Amino acid sequence: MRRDVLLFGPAARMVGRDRITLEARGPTVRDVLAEIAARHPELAPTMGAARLAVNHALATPDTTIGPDDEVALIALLGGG
Amino acid sequence: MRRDVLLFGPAARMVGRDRITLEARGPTVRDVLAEIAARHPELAPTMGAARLAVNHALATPDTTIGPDDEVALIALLGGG
Amino acid sequence: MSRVRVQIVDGPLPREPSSFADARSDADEEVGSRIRFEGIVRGTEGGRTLAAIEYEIYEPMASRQLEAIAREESARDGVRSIEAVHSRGRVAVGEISFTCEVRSRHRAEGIAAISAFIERMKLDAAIWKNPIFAGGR
Amino acid sequence: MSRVRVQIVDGPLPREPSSFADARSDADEEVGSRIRFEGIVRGTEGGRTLAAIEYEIYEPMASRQLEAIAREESARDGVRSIEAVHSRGRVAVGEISFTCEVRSRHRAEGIAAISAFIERMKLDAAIWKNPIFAGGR
Repeated sequence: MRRDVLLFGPAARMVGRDRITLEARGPTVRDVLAEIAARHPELAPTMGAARLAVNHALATPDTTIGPDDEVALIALLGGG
Repeated sequence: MRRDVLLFGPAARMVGRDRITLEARGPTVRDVLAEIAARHPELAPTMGAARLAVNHALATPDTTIGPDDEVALIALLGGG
Repeated sequence: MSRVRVQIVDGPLPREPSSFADARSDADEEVGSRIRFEGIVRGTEGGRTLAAIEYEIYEPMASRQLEAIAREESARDGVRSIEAVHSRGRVAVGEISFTCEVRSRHRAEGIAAISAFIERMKLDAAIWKNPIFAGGR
Repeated sequence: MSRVRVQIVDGPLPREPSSFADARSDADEEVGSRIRFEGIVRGTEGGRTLAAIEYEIYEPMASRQLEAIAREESARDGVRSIEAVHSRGRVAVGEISFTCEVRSRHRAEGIAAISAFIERMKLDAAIWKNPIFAGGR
């Protein structure tokens, strides 16, 4: 299934876009994170601590993502 | 030698005066603290942590107090 | 009993005491300690001269996270209120991008709550810094 | 480079930001953190209802001590300024009796300095509290 993943801050600058589209091997957060790392080696240094937000909440690796869910990469935060 | 010792806050309330006069056995801070404890049993619970200021500076037990030095009991502090 | 308020505001923040308490007297007689933290944009980042930071905020996720953290930290014994405000968009060097104010019975729980709030925000909240260097990015 | 200011003031303190920095922008570009602590007179002491606290201060000893502590704590790496003000005389319940403000590069050293300043003041400074209970002492 093709999905959009929103990017912010340094990750968006590294990729040069604020949204990427990709086809993951499975429906879980873990699958999507693996696909992001595979497709975007420029993000590799940040993927170790990266998480996904699904519908505006941090999701665990086993969370299954539905077809209409909003997905965002949560990495390289900098509040404060 | 007779000396005045200034009292403040709870210690002054316990004794009922803001100045006591006493004759210590020797000239050191230790001697004066011992004499305060002996003469004013109402201060006994506070004397364990009590110190003396000599001329507005905290003094060690071995400090010798001169005849014109200003002496104050520093106990039961409550700043802040 | 503790109160919580979280706000995202466009641009730099004013330097003002909390709106929970008026200027001279705290209406809550249990409050013995007020602690306010202000985060300010520094003039350099990694050795380069900054003009500003542009804060990018993913809403409503960020507000929900800050509210949840504030609610959890305000459950500490003695904490009476937590108020946090974060800038969105451009904040110039020297200006305030974040404030957090904690009112509590004693100082110790206030310091613990404000420290934990800030650490958790930096770790989890969907807020990003985009540095704008002097003379263009 | 760090600046220090200590003041003893009659009666309750106003709730105002430090005079080291103007309202909106910090002139020192190294400052990323401002922390302000306000100590407020609580409404009860040992279970009894308070009307006020009368602070007794032994001068110039107390000012000298606060200045020495501020100078020592401001020597911490990253600390840019420490400003402390303490009330003398009567401060009613809900009013501010003490403020301390620390400006620093990062939050961590600011929190360490403000905590250490307050702890050392409480341990050593020649300042005493005389509680004034509601309906006379």
